[in-house]
Amino acid sequence: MAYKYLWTPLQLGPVATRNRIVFSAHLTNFAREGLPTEQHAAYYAARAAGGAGLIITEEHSTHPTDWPYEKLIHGFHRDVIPGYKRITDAVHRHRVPIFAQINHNGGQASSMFSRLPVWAPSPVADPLFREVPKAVTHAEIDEIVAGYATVAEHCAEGGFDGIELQCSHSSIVRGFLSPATNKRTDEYGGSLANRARLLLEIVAAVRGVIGNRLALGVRLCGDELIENGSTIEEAVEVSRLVEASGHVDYINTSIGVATASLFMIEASMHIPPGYALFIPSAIRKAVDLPVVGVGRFKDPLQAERALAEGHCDLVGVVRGQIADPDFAAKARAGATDEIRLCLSCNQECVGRMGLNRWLGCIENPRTGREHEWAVTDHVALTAKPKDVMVVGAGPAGLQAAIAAARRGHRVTVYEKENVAGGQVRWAASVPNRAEFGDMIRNQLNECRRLGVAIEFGTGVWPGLVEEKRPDHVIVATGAEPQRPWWVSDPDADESARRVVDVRAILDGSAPLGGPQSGDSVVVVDEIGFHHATSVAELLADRGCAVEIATPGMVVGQDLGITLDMENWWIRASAKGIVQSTDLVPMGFANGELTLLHHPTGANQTRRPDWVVLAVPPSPVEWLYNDLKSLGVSVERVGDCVAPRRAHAAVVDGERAGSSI
Amino acid sequence: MNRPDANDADVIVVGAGPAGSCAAIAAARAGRRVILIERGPFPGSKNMYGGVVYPRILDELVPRWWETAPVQRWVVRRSTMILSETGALSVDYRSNAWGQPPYNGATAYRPDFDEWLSRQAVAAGAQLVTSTTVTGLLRDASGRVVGVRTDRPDGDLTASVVIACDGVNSFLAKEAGLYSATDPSNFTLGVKETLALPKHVIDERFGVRDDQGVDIEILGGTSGVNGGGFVYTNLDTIALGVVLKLPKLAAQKKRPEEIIATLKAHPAIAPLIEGAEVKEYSAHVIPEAGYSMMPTMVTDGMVVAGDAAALCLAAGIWLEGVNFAMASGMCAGEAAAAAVARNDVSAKGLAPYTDKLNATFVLRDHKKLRKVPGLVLSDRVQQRYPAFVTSVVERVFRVDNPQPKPGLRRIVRQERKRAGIKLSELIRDGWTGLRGFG
Amino acid sequence: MTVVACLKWVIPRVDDDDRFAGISAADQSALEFALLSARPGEDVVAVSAGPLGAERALRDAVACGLSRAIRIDLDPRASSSAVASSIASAVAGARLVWCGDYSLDRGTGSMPGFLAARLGIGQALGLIDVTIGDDSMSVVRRLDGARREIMRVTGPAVLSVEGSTARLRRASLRGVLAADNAIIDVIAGMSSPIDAVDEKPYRPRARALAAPSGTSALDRVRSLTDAGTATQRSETVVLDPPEAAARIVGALRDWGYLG
Amino acid sequence: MSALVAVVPVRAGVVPAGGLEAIAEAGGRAILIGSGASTATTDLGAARDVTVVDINVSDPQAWGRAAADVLSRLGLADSVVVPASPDGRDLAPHLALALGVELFSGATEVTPTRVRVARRGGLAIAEHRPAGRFVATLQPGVRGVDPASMAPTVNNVDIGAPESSTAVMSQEVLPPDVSTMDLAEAPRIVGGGAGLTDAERFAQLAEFAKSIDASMGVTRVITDRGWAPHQRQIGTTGIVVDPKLYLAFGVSGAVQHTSGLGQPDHIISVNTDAHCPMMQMADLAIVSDANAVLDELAALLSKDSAS
Ligand SMILES: Cc1cc2nc3c(=O)[nH]c(=O)nc-3n(C[C@H](O)[C@H](O)[C@H](O)COP(=O)(O)OP(=O)(O)OC[C@H]3O[C@@H](n4cnc5c(N)ncnc54)[C@H](O)[C@@H]3O)c2cc1C
Ligand SMILES: Cc1cc2nc3c(=O)[nH]c(=O)nc-3n(C[C@H](O)[C@H](O)[C@H](O)COP(=O)(O)OP(=O)(O)OC[C@H]3O[C@@H](n4cnc5c(N)ncnc54)[C@H](O)[C@@H]3O)c2cc1C
Ligand SMILES: Cc1cc2nc3c(=O)[nH]c(=O)nc-3n(C[C@H](O)[C@H](O)[C@H](O)COP(=O)(O)OP(=O)(O)OC[C@H]3O[C@@H](n4cnc5c(N)ncnc54)[C@H](O)[C@@H]3O)c2cc1C
Ligand SMILES: Cc1cc2nc3c(=O)[nH]c(=O)nc-3n(C[C@H](O)[C@H](O)[C@H](O)COP(=O)(O)O)c2cc1C
Ligand code: SF4
Ligand code: SF4
Repeated sequence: MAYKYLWTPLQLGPVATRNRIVFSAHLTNFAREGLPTEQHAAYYAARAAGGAGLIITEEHSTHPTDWPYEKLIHGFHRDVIPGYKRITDAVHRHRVPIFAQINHNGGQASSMFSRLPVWAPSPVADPLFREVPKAVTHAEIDEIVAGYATVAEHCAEGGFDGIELQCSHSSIVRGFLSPATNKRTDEYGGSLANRARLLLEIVAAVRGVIGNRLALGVRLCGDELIENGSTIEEAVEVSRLVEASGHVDYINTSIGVATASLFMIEASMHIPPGYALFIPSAIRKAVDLPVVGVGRFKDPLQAERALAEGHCDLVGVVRGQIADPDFAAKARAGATDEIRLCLSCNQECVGRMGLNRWLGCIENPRTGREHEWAVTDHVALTAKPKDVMVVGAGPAGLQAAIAAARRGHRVTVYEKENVAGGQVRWAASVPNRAEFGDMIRNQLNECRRLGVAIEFGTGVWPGLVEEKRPDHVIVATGAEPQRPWWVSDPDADESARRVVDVRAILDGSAPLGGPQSGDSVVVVDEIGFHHATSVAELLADRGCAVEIATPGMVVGQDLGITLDMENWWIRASAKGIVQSTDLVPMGFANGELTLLHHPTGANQTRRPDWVVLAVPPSPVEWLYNDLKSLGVSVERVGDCVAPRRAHAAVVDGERAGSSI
Repeated sequence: MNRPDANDADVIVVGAGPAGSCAAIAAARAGRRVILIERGPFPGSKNMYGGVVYPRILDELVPRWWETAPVQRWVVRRSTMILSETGALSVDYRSNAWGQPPYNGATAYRPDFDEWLSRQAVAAGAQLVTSTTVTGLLRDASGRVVGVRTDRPDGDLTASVVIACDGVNSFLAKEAGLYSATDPSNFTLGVKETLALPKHVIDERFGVRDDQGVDIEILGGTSGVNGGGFVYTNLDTIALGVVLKLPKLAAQKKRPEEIIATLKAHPAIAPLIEGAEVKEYSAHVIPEAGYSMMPTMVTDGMVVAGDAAALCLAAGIWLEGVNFAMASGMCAGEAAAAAVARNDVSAKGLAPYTDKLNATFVLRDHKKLRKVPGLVLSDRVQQRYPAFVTSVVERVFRVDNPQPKPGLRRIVRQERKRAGIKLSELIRDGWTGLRGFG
Repeated sequence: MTVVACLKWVIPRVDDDDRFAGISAADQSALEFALLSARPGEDVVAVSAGPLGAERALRDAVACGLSRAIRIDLDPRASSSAVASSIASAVAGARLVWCGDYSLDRGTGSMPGFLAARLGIGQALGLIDVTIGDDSMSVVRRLDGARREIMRVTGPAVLSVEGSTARLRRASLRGVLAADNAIIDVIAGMSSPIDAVDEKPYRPRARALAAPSGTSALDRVRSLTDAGTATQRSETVVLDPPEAAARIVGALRDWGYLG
Repeated sequence: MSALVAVVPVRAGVVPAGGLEAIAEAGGRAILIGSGASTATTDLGAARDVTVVDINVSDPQAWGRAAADVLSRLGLADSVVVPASPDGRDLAPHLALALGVELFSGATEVTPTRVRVARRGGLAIAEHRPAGRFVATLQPGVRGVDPASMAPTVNNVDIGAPESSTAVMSQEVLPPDVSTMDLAEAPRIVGGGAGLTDAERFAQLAEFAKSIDASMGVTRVITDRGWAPHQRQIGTTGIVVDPKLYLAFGVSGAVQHTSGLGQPDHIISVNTDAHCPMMQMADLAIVSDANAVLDELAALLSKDSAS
């Protein structure tokens, strides 16, 4: 299909974008001491070089009372300007416009970092921060407005082409707009016109300082997805007011609020693509301003369709460009197949934000590290190409192969199965997680491009290494399920044969075909990630009665980090999955599972038809040990070093491959 | 002998490229009935090249041509760049005099330039037929060429002389038996990208203004495939391309797109094109081996000109063909017209064409540079010299006090060893190069 | 009697570079049918309403064997009803008027209908197949929903054809050489007030898209995510081929696709 | 102030493509005119106020004149929206001529005072502000329709049999032919991918598709092999389709393929790999050899039709 709209230019006030792809605002945690860094500059520049039409930076705080997380850029200090210049210069070199998002988080914050009371329209505590904010006085409102103006001035001085006001998911402006958080009775509360007063005051003040040289945009939330929050009808009304102000050049959109319904803003793969498109579509019907649609756009054709069907004028592709900075350029060149498709896994981008770490990507080791790569990129080719053998075509092995081949080595991957992917294949084989498997497709594409040979159906043993005589071996043999100590010996206790690992369910190797409709199943979750929950869903779909027991405080603890928890709860309750916590498995014998409730010390028992184990696996390390003792030049990566997750596998592989 | 006035035309010119249009102008000016046949919907529609023409030859055919020719920029800087993996050495010459009439070289788009040139032919009285492909030669019993066959119904046309200007790999010259067997190593593949940037950005980056332009030829930087590259400035686009030796390209299993991408990422090139948008990508075969592969130029009733006669010089440091095409076309047109007038269109009667070529720069340049293509495209020059030359220069220029600098000669010796170049080869190549370029 | 082909010459580029101008494949088909459907002794006339450049297209048409070519000198921005009126007066009395279904700029396709209305003769538009008989033609017209209508044309009519219906014959070389000097009749078009319009870049209109339903936030989340509310999607079964086939047919029945 | 009214040509009780959109655009006021118009009044989307004129006509001239006649009988002086379906496109000029008003063809948006028309092959929009009454045809697909809220009021008008031209006469209307219809229009598609082992399989697949009134689509791998023409390829570089039912045989479901797949209500996938994306997308994912399943289906359905 030919693209008709995606590559056409668009005018946003004084600024022209060369295409319709926007790298919309997102936190990066790259800031240090409240200042932008070289890491920011290189990160944004990479997306500019990769063909993005417009870049919008992460938020800059407009006032000292706003400091909800450590690594926030304090836009209200003049010290930020040199850092701004560094960013804008780097991006402008690629002739891409860049806007700054400015914001005050309002009551969606805590005093932890600032040690100042947080400000909000009314003293309504945010459900996540659980801190009662101070209702702002009129003088303080004026101070807020002035803060926006000051920061806008800094941005203009720092070379930005435009300003975006984040009034959408975590903002004092949203706080005023939303009936859920605005309980005021003065002229800033009550009717929508009153609730929107602050927004319009800020718009006017910012336009006042930036004049007509810079573009001004407003990002609005189309449905807060909280009780009594604002919904699409109000968002449409607000857009009309915004347009009528005559000061605004475009409207960006978003869904959910950052503290209560964050999982809908940065939707994981469980939420269908295009889920938030109804918002720009409704707004666009009401206003003539260009509107940005955002939310799980990962394919250029999908973006083109949204434009062609008139739902938006620009498309925000955030994680799509976190995963592949060249998203736009590759699509434009017709090389759609070469795009490193984002998995919507949230593991290393969104996931790291909550952990106060800099932003990365599970499948792109360079993300967030652009400032280090920029220097060494072109000189990457090796002077002495070596023959490299990689054992295992899981994520670790494939990444090692890619990195080595990129350096100019001759690489062959040996995989004992007939397909690539290792555990990722199983991880992606459960309901709604197929996109996780794109990781392997992406890696295989890159291997093909770099000329990596892959020998399937070839298990490696020391003899093969002696025969092939590679210069270097990278072992990436992964991890295998292990039986925990508390399960009786199946040779002695026949009932123990009905205790199986999740992988046996997924690969169909469980005895008797595994749990069938009507069977009762206890899934033991000691890993705290998708392993237990997704298999539980699979079995519930199959008609089993499923309970998950975990020693943790919640089932699938780390789902919180990837924003999968809320959805999991909704689905689990719909599928009748029982979640039992604080239970440590103590034994399984004669069909009986004993669980210790550790806060009370009381034992509980279950007699399920099946026990399914999501428990720590053990590394497959024999090959590495054998080769090492034979004196072969060998290294190991991924789960066979210590079983972790896919990102660790990729990072290991990249490091090993690029250092040959 | 056929009667000339019974023919459809005196002269048929096949191909309205630079060679064909000039041939048509020359023959029509001499009063002959000329039909110019072109397969594209308009002349130049499908023709590609790097982007620089040296049209001074037009002084004779189209006086004050610079006033009407569709030119992008006038070349005032020519430079040759030698690239290693990370380094670059440039020899740069600039003359603002080239930016004034009568001018020297210019950048131009072929669809514009070729179409303009064909209009000069029509103005001179030639009849232009487009969307028509010549599919064969008509010959009389003696084997003499007496016309052409086209892909149109009722499509045979007769003429006293056929001038084949059908470009590289000329199928007419082959059909007439003028080529010996072709060897793929005599051809290179040209790949080019047109990159868009605003005019003022180009002006700044290349240090030019108004309608001034730059012509950069590149040696090295082609990912180990033998060949060269070029960068030319148009008004608001940059033409960047590589010229790759066909057998090497095949042997190394590299895709031309990748090679051009690597060249674009080279530290010496990347800043020139940063932020540019790719507007066009095209590829075309070029005859490369120069004088040593030229066909016989003349046979009974037919002459060959331009690329069809392999009159193209594309050896990394030069990429010229249009000027040779125009000059040879002009000579062919004049010779054909004269032969028709004398009523002797046999090979002998057309022989003055070759004499003319010999008397002009066309064949002189080609003879002088006879061995240059071989040299420039040799593995030695391609794969070892760039690294060698740039590291010598790098070490001479490097300021790493307080150590005393080794003398230039020692540096050269050390670097030569490192690059694995034998002294005898260096001397021999130096000599060939001097003879060619000097 | 005459048979007419109407050709619209279009520059399909924003920069108005007329080297890339021409007529659409549909217009080429129309020209071919005009040549094919003319009876012995009938004139075949090509008409193009447009600027001087349109004569190039007319010359190409002449080269294919026309009797006459007419250019109606008309501003290219004239409304289609003005174009139709001008053409109607130029071709009045024609037995058949062939048009392309769409011009190169994909126009609006309304000209043929107008022409028929103005001329007061029959019409058969959007044809995908034409069979020319001795005293009538059988034509197939595209309807929506992939239906087709078969029609018989006996009297004077305007016909419009799609681009794939015929391939324009290749003009002979002699024809091409002669057409260079052919005379094109130029007549003045009806002056029509050129209707003042704003032209803006195309901005597709938003199609209807339902907002999430439900008054509680949880209901709206559910309706946006399908979480837990969807019918069981994704049932995976391992079956041998006969079972698989039976299962497929069964599912198609359950879902109402098979009777 | 004048408003808009939709004139929707109906054939054999079928509302044409874009008919519902035209009604919605006219704010729910519509005249359904044509054969079987009186049977076409259910599921009219946004319709509020519908006039039905059941006449047997397929000659656009007569059809257009009849519509003008109805408008004047009803005393309506509104501007008219007609769907730009084949019939709508045909009758609109006649209607405009009969009413003596301007026609705007292929509009993307119509209001009583403003008409937006696509120009330059869809690169530009021309905005007209007609002073008086006009007829406009609305491009199908430009606006979509919201689901029906309530049943419209319907009244019938009888205008007798119109006089048709004899120069062009309708002979027959053929039902859709699934094997030749545009894939983009097809409501049911059977797709084949690299899991089907040779060219003959695609003849077999087309045969099976036909037996369930579906059209055949393929992946790029298949068009690259030359086993099916390009207009059968679904996806990023092929056709964008939007069927209700999709059956995939040996298709892995690469994103370039599925991006063009629209949002089918039902998907069945037959594949030997249970984990590929196509299987994940399917309502019914069958792990089996697609080639053999196809043989079985052929046998099963021929038995079916025999019985
Ligand atoms: C059900 C499940 C769900 C998961 N979900 C997630 C998730 O959501 N997110 C996440 O980040 N991680 C998840 N993981 C973990 C993740 O898949 C692993 O951490 C990751 O795959 C490890 O990569 P690897 O390359 O080191 O090893 P593996 O993926 O195990 O690959 C090792 C490969 O080596 C091959 N091999 C072994 N021995 C030999 C030999 N001698 N010769 C040749 N080949 C050999 C194997 O066949 C295999 O293909 C999940 C794991 C499972 C089982
Ligand atoms: C990548 C590349 C870069 C180059 N860069 C430069 C440069 O910067 N400067 C420079 O001076 N030269 C350059 N050249 C060389 C230059 O393009 C050629 O030497 C020149 O175009 C030759 O002109 P010509 O008229 O002989 O042939 P062409 O330009 O090839 O013209 C042949 C014409 O004949 C027509 N034709 C062919 N066969 C038939 C047929 N059977 N019937 C009818 N018509 C037919 C073709 O359509 C075409 O119009 C470059 C070449 C390439 C490939
Ligand atoms: C720029 C670009 C554009 C592209 N555009 C398109 C496009 O428009 N449309 C498109 O379709 N593709 C497109 N592609 C190609 C796309 O990326 C995929 O390669 C293609 O869709 C895969 O087709 P496939 O599913 O038939 O083949 P494969 O991916 O090879 O899948 C074959 C499937 O058959 C299964 N299988 C094998 N044997 C059997 C058996 N006996 N029984 C059952 N199942 C079996 C396998 O398990 C596998 O799932 C494009 C690619 C590029 C680079
Ligand atoms: C790590 C991360 C942080 C984000 N932070 C912000 C933010 O500070 N301001 C904002 O307006 N949106 C923020 N967003 C939301 C994005 O702008 C965007 O709406 C969201 O990622 C959905 O787009 P995608 O599916 O293309 O990733 C963030 C998104 C991510 C992934
Ligand atoms: S970590 Fe996952 S969700 Fe985030 S950008 Fe990378 S692939 Fe996408
Ligand atoms: S488990 Fe909860 S409290 Fe502990 S670090 Fe994670 S998010 Fe914070």
